[in-house]
Amino acid sequence: MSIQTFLDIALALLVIGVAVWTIVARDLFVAVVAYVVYGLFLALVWIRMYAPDVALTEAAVGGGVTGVLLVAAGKRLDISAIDIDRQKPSMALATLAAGCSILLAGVLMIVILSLPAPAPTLAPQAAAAASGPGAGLGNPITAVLMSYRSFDTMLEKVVLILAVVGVWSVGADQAWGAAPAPFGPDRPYDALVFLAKALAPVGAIIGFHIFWTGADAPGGAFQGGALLAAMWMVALMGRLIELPRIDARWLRLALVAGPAVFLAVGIAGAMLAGSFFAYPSAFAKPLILSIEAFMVLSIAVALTMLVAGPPYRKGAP
Amino acid sequence: MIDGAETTQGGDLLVLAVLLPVAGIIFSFVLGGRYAERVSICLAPLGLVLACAVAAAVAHAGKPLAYAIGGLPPPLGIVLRADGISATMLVAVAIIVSAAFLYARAKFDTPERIKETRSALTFWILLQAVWAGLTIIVLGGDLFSLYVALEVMTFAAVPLVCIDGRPETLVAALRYLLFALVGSICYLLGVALFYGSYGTLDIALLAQKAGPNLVVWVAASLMTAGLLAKTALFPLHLWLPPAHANAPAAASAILSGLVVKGSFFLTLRIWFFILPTLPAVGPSTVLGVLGSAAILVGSALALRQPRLKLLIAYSTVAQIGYLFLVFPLATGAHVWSAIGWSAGVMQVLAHAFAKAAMFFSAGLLAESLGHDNIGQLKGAARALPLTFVTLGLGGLSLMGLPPSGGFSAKWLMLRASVASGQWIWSAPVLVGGLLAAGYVYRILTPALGDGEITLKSPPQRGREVIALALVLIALALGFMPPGFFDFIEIGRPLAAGRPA
Amino acid sequence: MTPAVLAALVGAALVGLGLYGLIVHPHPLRKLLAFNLVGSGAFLVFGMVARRGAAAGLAFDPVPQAMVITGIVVAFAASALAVALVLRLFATSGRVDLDPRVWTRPDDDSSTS
Amino acid sequence: MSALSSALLVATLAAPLALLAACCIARWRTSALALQWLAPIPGFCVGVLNLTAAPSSVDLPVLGFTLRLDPPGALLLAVAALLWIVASAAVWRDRSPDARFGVSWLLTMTGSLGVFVAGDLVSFYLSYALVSIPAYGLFALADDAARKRAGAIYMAFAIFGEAVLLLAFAALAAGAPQAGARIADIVAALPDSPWRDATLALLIAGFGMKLGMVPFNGWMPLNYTAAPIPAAAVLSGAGIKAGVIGLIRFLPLGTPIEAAGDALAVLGFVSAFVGVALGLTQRNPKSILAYSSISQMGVIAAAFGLALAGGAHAAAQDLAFYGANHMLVKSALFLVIGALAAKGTRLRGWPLALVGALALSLAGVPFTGGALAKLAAKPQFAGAWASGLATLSSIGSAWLMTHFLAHLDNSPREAAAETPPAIVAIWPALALGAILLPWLLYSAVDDVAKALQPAALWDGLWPVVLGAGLVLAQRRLDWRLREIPVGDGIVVYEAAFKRLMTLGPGLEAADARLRQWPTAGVLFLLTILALLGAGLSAR
Repeated sequence: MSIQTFLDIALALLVIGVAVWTIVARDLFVAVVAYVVYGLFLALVWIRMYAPDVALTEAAVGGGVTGVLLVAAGKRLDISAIDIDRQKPSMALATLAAGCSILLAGVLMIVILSLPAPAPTLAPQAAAAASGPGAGLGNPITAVLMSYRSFDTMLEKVVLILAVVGVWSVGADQAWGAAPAPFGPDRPYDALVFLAKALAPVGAIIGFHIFWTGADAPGGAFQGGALLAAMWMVALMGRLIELPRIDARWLRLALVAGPAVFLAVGIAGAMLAGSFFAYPSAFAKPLILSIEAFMVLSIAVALTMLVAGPPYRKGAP
Repeated sequence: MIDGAETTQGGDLLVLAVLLPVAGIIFSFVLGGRYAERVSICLAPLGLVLACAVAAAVAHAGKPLAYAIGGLPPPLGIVLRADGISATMLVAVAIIVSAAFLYARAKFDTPERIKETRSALTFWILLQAVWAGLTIIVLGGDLFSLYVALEVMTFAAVPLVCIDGRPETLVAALRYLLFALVGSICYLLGVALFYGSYGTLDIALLAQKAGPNLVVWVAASLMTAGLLAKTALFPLHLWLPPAHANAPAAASAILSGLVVKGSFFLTLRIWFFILPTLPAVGPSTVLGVLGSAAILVGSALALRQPRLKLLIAYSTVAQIGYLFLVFPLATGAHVWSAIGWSAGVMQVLAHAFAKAAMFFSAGLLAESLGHDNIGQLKGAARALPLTFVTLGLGGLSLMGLPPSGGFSAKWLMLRASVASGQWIWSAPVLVGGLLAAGYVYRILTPALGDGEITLKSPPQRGREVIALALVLIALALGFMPPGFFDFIEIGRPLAAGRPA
Repeated sequence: MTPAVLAALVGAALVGLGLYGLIVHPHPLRKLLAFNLVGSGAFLVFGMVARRGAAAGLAFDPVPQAMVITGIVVAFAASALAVALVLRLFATSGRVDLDPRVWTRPDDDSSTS
Repeated sequence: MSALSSALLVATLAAPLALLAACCIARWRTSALALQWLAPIPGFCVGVLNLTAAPSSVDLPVLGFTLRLDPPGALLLAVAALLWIVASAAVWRDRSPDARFGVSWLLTMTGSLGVFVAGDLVSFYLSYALVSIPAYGLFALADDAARKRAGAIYMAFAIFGEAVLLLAFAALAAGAPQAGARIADIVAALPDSPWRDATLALLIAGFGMKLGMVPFNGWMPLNYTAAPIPAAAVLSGAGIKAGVIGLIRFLPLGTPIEAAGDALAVLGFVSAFVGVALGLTQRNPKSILAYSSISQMGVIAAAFGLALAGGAHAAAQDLAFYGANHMLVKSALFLVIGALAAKGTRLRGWPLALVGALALSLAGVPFTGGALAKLAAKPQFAGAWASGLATLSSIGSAWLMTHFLAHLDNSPREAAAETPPAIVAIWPALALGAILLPWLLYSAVDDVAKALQPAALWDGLWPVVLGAGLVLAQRRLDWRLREIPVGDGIVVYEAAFKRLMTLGPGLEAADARLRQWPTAGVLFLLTILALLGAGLSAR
């Protein structure tokens, strides 16, 4: 057994171990912490799968931002808010659930091992397409996301807007229009303020870099946006800046900028390039980069607003 | 090059049909306030025209329309396709969504002096999002796009359930969301397995490649079960009754009439369009059994509900069951499977229109009476005649009495079950009809009987007429000409010749 | 066994583990955690599919990887929506139980339109 | 068919539908309902014009309906239309019942006329549903426990019958995949259908419910006692003939099918005798008439059964006449009950003779329409057993109708108020018309002279004398039968239904359990595994 294999197996066991911990932990908060740890290990797994883009996304979103979201939520919930005992499944039912889950996982494993070889792939076409005259992008994932599956990518941004609308919709009527509740305490710790002051600008620059290089190297709009969002959140925690009101026009514009520009370019494609969501070959790369720029903005704002929650006004029910 | 991968004439219509509501969401969100309502109201007729244009183009071409987005054909690109059934659904969705827009204006308008209210803005955006999601679901030709579309629909439907913010609606929405998410993720696992096996997610390409092997069975089972959870087929209906019964009437109508049909539509796509040649008698039977159980249990429970909206919600549980009888009755390439297919499509349409109309009416009734307790409806028909005409005619379709789309659906189902020698499926169809008669009777007899009732507010004629219009469409479905049944076969693999 | 297949097997185990947690944990946030486990399990399966598809000088098939990125975004959005619902439920009622039995309704006169 | 007839045939349905449409507008509603006696006129005309014309049909575009008229249909249509004209005119002449009643009446009328002219499965089913279901509104909407119960039971049977028929029709259509939707073509293919016996069983069960055949009889007496006099008249007269035309249309009488025919005959005779036996225990004249209907419809069903077993194609026309006569007599009898109750005087002299003749017409007393009806049905009862049973049923009818005459003054209190004044004024004319009109119509079936031959007269007379004598003997012996609750066996169904309803709470509890998250979650996993298992096992 090579050291590589050994490390792989160790990592696999570690991931499963932490996952089990999130499930079996007695305390909600412990489970949330376990989940954040899990997200970090998972990013390592993705790196081992030669998927740096996914690893970046997983670390930023799957672990990072989701972690912030859950930690904040877990802190605000009272343990007495739920009557666990009355809702715990009976022993028999739990056993049955465990049995079915194991069976299903087993079936999945068998299927995974019986996938056809050689594996079908679109890699050659994607590689050709990414470097072809139409796009000229070094990162084939960006090519797929922004060109071949641009439709999905645009829809995914619509999902983000909808999620924001959904989150806002559960606010109180009287609070509508106000800003979400602040992230940190009114008087943040000095350490936090320092961290925010130091980290936020650096992180923001890295975020821009990730987005900018994403056209040719690992990274892209989503990863860049996620990092920017994280930095914004750090700044918010340090109370360096405050959350905007949700009825601020600029906020709304920022949230829809990505999909709106995407949509506009897509429609323009019908006139200029002969097909909806086609890019005129001469401008493909600059067009894609400019769409991505707006998407970075939208993603960063959307992620932050999703974590921030619904509008909040003191005293509103 | 395979059939349906290249852009056909009229294919642009499909993109426009999708982009219209998406643009609506964006504009509504940015403009905010009462513009959300205006945008919705303006786009609805455009959407209807587009849907009709798509249907006309499909009928004219006699074969599916397709549009390769970005001019990039599958497997790498994404194709939108409109065949007979998707064009039909597109029109139905456009009509019902437009009706819901008009109906909702009275409740979700933005008052003069206020810039923007929570419920109004979110309601209009979310309703357009449901529209967008459904449009992509019926037109999407790629399994992953369809996943995103499913999520668009879920993300729109869940907040609609709890738009009034009461704790019980929040619980209903949360249960709905969590269960739907489990369903989505199972669907996604199936997508991964399909890609792993065949290197494409395009429906037409997969249909050529997929064969009966372990991976396909597992993928199909996972995806189907996930979609069943979103469709709330018994016994996975835990979330439906509270969610549909507690949402505002306009939303309930869309949720019951259309949203559950979206995920059902994808089960049709999987079994009849991707895997039509699979020896699927076993899974079809499982789905038929679950459907039958849904019919019996849902109808029987509808008989016992104290509130009108809960009754209608349980009736939806039952009517969803009918949809799944299409699997045993239309699987394969028999002469009778065309009858079964027609029955399934007819049931989708008839229930969509009748149920939307009934939820509209239930909403009006609750607003006029201040409650919707069935025990206190004595003599209500005299006070709200038009509302009860709508409820009664909707009930007619649910019971499967002529003339109505519900009758056509049942009639075709019974014919298919006899012709295929599967008499057993006629039992749930008939017993379900009897039970439906029972719950319709429960609503109508006290209302038609003697009794004085005081209205909190007078009936709203305009909104009553919207509900009536929908129910009249449900009745008109009973008179569909044979050409319609040929139309819904367009593009269906294995569509055997329809008998006269 | 390649690292990718190993990861996919881990993914399958995560799916099973997550589904179990989703079923047995009454707390909505615990359910949400479990859902995220199932989700990441499914993404790992996608990841293996991508890695197996390495060809033409690429270390992976970019199409499934692109899908995973989209999937992660959607899963996060779902989590955010669920958290918002849970917190709102807690704010309005002081409880977060999902089981209807716990919500004993006072009577049936509460009706909506 | 002449252009005039075609137009009238379309107008048969169009006229009541037009009035129905007018009812949608509140301002026109009252007048539309008051004028609904005009609606059956086209039907009456086309029926009379085509009593002996060759069968012919009209296709309606768009709706895809086919209207078809043949001599049996024309005969029943003409008589039913006449009945609806008279009844509607009388009801709306002096009063204006509320809109619920009026619309129910109009709907029932539409269906009642429609079943006789419907030529395809769907329009027949639609008409059949119309004649069955809206009738609920004619008697059951009032805030009255007995009427509500009668209404609920009526509705249950009506809907159940509809369901059985729907399955029967589906089986018919599936058995004749090439035949289109026309009833005549589909039924022609029935003898060769792979599902012939099942289809026939379903058809017999479905129409048997409408005809009140044992064991589906209980709803009928409940319905007729609960219904106001005019409603009872049209329902007992025109309403249940939907079952008769159903048997005419859907039994393949040209091809002998013994098993099904014999079964129907046995059921019919059982109903014929059970109807008499139960009717004799009744005191309320409305209820006695209802049981008489059960008995009469039993006779007609038995005749259909024998015709089916023997392959007697001509029976359709004969039995249509039998049905038409029953329609006239039974509705007239109901109206007479009301008229006499309204007058309040004891019956003596010529009125008594008139009512007696009318009542005993059902037993086939000479010179009444009943004698002709008996003659018309006679060819079917040619066999030794059959003729004996038929005679026995005549005796029974005579017994029952004499029993009815003896209880005429026992009608319920509200009967007087329910009867329109016009009916009270002209009841002798109605009775006379019901006795004599069949003589005009009989030419469509056979030669009237046959009914006047001495043998026929004697055949008609002695069972009636015997039956009437039985009542006298019963009186002399003071042998009073214990009164059986109206609806007899219905209590069994009600008990079973109540038992079924007790499952409700259990079902609710089970649903609540299924809808708990852990259960539903496990069921979700099981669903995946079940789908997978079912798929893999098929390989």
